[in-house]
Amino acid sequence: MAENKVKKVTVNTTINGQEMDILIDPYVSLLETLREVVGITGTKEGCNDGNCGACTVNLDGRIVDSCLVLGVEAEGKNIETVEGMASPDGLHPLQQAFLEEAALQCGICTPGFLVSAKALLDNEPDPSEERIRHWLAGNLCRCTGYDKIVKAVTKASKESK
Amino acid sequence: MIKIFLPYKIRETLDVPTEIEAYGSNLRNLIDHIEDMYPGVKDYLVDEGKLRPGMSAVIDGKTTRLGLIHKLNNVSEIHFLPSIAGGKK
Amino acid sequence: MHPFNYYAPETVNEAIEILNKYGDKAKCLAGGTDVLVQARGEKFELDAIVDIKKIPQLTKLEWTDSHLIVGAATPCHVLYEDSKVCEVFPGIVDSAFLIGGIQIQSRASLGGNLCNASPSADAICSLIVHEVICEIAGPKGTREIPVEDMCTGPGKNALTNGEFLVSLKIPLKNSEFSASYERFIPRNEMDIAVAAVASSIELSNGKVSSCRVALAAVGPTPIFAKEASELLVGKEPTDENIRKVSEKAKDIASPIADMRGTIEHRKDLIEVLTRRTIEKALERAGG
Amino acid sequence: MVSTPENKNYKVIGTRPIRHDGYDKVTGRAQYGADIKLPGMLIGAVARSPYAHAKIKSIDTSEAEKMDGVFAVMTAKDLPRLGDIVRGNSEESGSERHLSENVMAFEKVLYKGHVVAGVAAKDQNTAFEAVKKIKVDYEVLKPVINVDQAMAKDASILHEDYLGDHLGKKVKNTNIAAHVRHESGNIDDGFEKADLVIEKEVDMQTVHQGYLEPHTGTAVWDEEDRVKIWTSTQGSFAVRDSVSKVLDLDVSRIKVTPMEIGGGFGGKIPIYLEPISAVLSKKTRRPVKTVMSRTDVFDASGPGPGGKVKVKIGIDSEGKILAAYADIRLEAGAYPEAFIEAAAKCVFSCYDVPSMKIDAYDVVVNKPSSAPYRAPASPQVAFATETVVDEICNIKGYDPIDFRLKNVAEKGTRTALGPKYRTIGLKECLEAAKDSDHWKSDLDSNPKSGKKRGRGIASGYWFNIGFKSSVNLSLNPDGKVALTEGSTDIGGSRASIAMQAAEVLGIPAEDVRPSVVDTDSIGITDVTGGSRTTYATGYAAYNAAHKLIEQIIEKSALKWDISKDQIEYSDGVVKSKTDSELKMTLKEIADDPPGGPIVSSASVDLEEAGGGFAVHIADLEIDEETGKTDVVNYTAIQDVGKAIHPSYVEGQMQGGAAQGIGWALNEEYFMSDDGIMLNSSYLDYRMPTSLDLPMINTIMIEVPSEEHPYGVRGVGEPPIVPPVPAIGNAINDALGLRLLNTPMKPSRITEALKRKK
Repeated sequence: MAENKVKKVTVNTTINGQEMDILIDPYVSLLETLREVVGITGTKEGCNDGNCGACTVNLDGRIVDSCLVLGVEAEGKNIETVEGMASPDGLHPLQQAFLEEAALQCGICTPGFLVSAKALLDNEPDPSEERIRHWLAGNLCRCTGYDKIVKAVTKASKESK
Repeated sequence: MIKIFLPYKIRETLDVPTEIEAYGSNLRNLIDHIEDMYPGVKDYLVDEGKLRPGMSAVIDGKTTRLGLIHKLNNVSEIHFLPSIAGGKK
Repeated sequence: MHPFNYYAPETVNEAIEILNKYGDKAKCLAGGTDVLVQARGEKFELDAIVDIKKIPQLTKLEWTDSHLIVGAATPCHVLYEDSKVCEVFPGIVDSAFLIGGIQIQSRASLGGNLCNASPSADAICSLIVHEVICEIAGPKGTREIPVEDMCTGPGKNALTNGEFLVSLKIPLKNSEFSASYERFIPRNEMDIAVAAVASSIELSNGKVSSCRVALAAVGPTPIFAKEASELLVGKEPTDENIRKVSEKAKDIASPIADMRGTIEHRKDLIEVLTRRTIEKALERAGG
Repeated sequence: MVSTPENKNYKVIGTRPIRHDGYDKVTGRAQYGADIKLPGMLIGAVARSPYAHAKIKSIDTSEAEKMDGVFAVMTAKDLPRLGDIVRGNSEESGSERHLSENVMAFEKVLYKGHVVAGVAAKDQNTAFEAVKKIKVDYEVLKPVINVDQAMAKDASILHEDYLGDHLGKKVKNTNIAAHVRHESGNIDDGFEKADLVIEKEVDMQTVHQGYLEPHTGTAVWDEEDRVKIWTSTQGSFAVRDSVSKVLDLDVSRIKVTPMEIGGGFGGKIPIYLEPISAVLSKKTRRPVKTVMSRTDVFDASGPGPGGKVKVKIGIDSEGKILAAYADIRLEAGAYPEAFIEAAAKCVFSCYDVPSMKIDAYDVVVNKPSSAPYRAPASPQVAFATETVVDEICNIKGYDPIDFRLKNVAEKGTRTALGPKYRTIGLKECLEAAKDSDHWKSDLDSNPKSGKKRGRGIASGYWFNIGFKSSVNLSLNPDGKVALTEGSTDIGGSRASIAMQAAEVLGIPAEDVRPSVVDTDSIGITDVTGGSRTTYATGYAAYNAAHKLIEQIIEKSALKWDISKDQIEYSDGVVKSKTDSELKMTLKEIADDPPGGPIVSSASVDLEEAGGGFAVHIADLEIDEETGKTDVVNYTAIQDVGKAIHPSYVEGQMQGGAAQGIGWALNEEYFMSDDGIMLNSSYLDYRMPTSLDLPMINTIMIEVPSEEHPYGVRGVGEPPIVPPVPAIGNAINDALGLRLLNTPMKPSRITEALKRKK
């Protein structure tokens, strides 16, 4: 069989509210697309197989592990990353709560947790501790033992009411 | 006189008692004094004019960071111990 | 990773054409939660990946008089966020709610879980006990097979070149039918089943008119434990009768020892989980 | 310079300001190891051994070199061959040769994943494809993968040329790199007189630190033979030293810029990819970045040692410990140093033991070279000791806290290695445990769930190292202070260091802006590890702040033309003691001070902080049918010396407990007989998720260290020590089963239950 010719693909997508055309290899992940092509590195790689959640982004309203999405699948979609959370007026209540509650230590899992937690609070303004823990189970943190993360999400949910 | 405790392997190899007594105005002099009593000990403790890498001296419960120049005023006991990596490898 | 091209056909026929052209150098992309990991892990070399999510049938959820039809690429969350599916098929929802974390459930599908044919797959046992029919499209047309015939070995399925799974047809049952799926994992989330069981029960006048038990992670494929299931049919669902089913299920289980569990533990778990899932299914069926 | 901290009313210390680096970390702006992108940068990748033990017969890189997009290929032939030298100072051990071989194998591979070659290519995928084309011809050898195999008579030997040190004797052809002994008193007499003697042996599997960020290394080697390195590390100076050895370059030719670090727990002290990226850069004259995959991280970076520990304790009829013996055998991995001296120091650290003997063995095995893991070797030995103590309490019907209090180590108690403790706070921790809501609460031993419940308690110790740190301060014209330091910040140390400077200066924490800078921009600073950073670098900041005040007073004296001793400084204001008109804020004095800007710097080289102790209480609920264990209530009590930023101290306690719980219940290197880790992914390594843990209660006890002006002790490491035995003891309480192997996973519980029946 002849060598498989792989051509780059132009993808039209919206990232953090900004529509853009990007040129990517069809086999690269959305994670690699964001970090290497678009150049926003807030979304982190921890495992590249969907087991740590460090690369969590919001894809058309639902959280996904961006390492398990192809960049080409972003065509026509709306993607939100941690870089899109704060507004010019200031931090998102979750970001503020993470700071106030000391919900991060090394901070590498933090973007993933924030994007995940935001999707939860967007749909369920007052989740229980159990619900928060279940929702965040796809995001690993090795530093905090999750205690302060759960408290920060609870605090943000109370404050955004 | 200061009570001196040497590591097990030095005691075994050079037949030194568990506890000995020695004196010196600083660690260097003290080690010289020990060497006078138990020839061969110094080579285990000192290398190139410094405390040998991997060896530490605990002076009344505190591991010296000054090494051989550490002055010995009102000291009652010194333990020479293998140093501990302590978060290093 | 071996570089591959991306196709996103919008019709079943288009998809068949591409799959047929590339043969075993092509794979379907539904949620990607298995296929992309395997491609990266060099389990296989692909020249093409065929994203089937743009084919309308593949992501639908449709109720007919006789079936609930779930598109093969319909993501798990669509199932558990649908109140009617939760009410009618709680056993299916058990599985959909357990596959991966929330991120995975945004993408992963029952169809993908089935085609991936992992012995420990969370969806397959549930599909088996619901007597699900697979609708398969291919170069020679469409065919239907019972879901228990789909997995042929670890990571192997009954699809031939150019074929792909279009939808899963879940037959509707009477109100005294229900099912349950439970897996054992050492953690509380994000694990692969050490052992898992799905059970379905249909009651009629206080007796079990139908029972199906299926086992995962205790054989090269998920197993329909037919001989165990039959032990309860026509009987009252007493503790003693359920115990006999559980013991039989344990006999049928033929696990291997690996990093996820020992043979003995897996067999013991099958017994416990069979009992628990039957009890849960009975409770749900109102028995 | 030691004060009496408890009597002070602090303004900054003990408060909970938002950490200075927090904004960057919640917005995605913070740059970690993999986030760097330099102009013209190439991507590196490495070829790794598929075998755990093999001789390299030949390496053929020609196919890889020919590939489009490949710029350079390297093997160990491109590295200098180093001699067997013990590294420079007493904080570091291991030989240079081993350091270099662990970066890239020369003649032999000693673990699966051992690097044999490197490639630089235009992008990641090309680099990976090129690696696949490197052909290595191996002669496969039998691996040894645990201490029993490695210590067996006919064991396959890892280092034929290495001399083991067995109680001072040099021994050839051994996998026991070292056997050390510590002895005090006469244990034979002690055991002879004992009313009860209990002995247990625990067997622990290798575990991993599990930090979320994989290792990285980015380098530029320029035409002047200067090497710039960007990496995620616990110690930029340690990287500089190690890279200088491996590349045989003077340290001044190397500049290490630390990136933000995504977790370390000890595992980000060794170097892995930095010299490889550097050599590839030398060959291409372009920046090269190399990043590990998660599997690489498990296969080839720092696990915490597994091994076997046997402990025997004898008590008299009054419940006083008479004698204790320990036999400690820990896996160093491929190269020596399994922290056996630390193990010896920690094994009986919580008790006053009149006679003891400790034998410890540093054993090389065909696994990745072990790295420090949070209180290295202390959890391993605590599991054995605390299990024996629990068994003694069970048999004699002693309250486990009362027994510990009766035998408690306190100031003046002789430690296992001989020296006496200075002020420590174990007794206070035990008393606080006894008084805690958790300990006083009823354990619902027959919960509705039908599962069994049990409660366990255990104590633990880490000694907190001191060593070198440097801090610079600069008073800015707006009256705020810039602080530069060399301690890379894993979990909020910028804040805790800045807060100590702010306390001295009497200004808000936010007015001190800390930066972690490169190795050319600050004095030598030892690693962020050993629980030393807030203690030692904080001490340097304290000293630097006092020096800054001296400068402020000196410059004010010049400005006002009065003598220095007429001037006093407090809370950001400098004023004359006699003339109330003469008064300046920091902003005023900082505006064009006579004789140049106001700056200061300080460095320290400290002794240990005096040791930190932790006591943990765990309540478990266990499903007897499946062996599933859930932690339902957990309390961590710890002597923290002085909590500078209490939130981050609590965070250390909770995080350590969480890692320990994972270690106890599920985490392990599951190895095949031929030495391959079969579960080298997060999926199967099974670290705790948010759904696996309860809230972790914390009780901070403050018994100030004698060695620090604010009484700071290290807090990061003690909390990982008690969880494993606390959970083992709780399982025993629930089921009457003494599990002696980690992980205490479900199958072990059900098997033990069956054996019991």
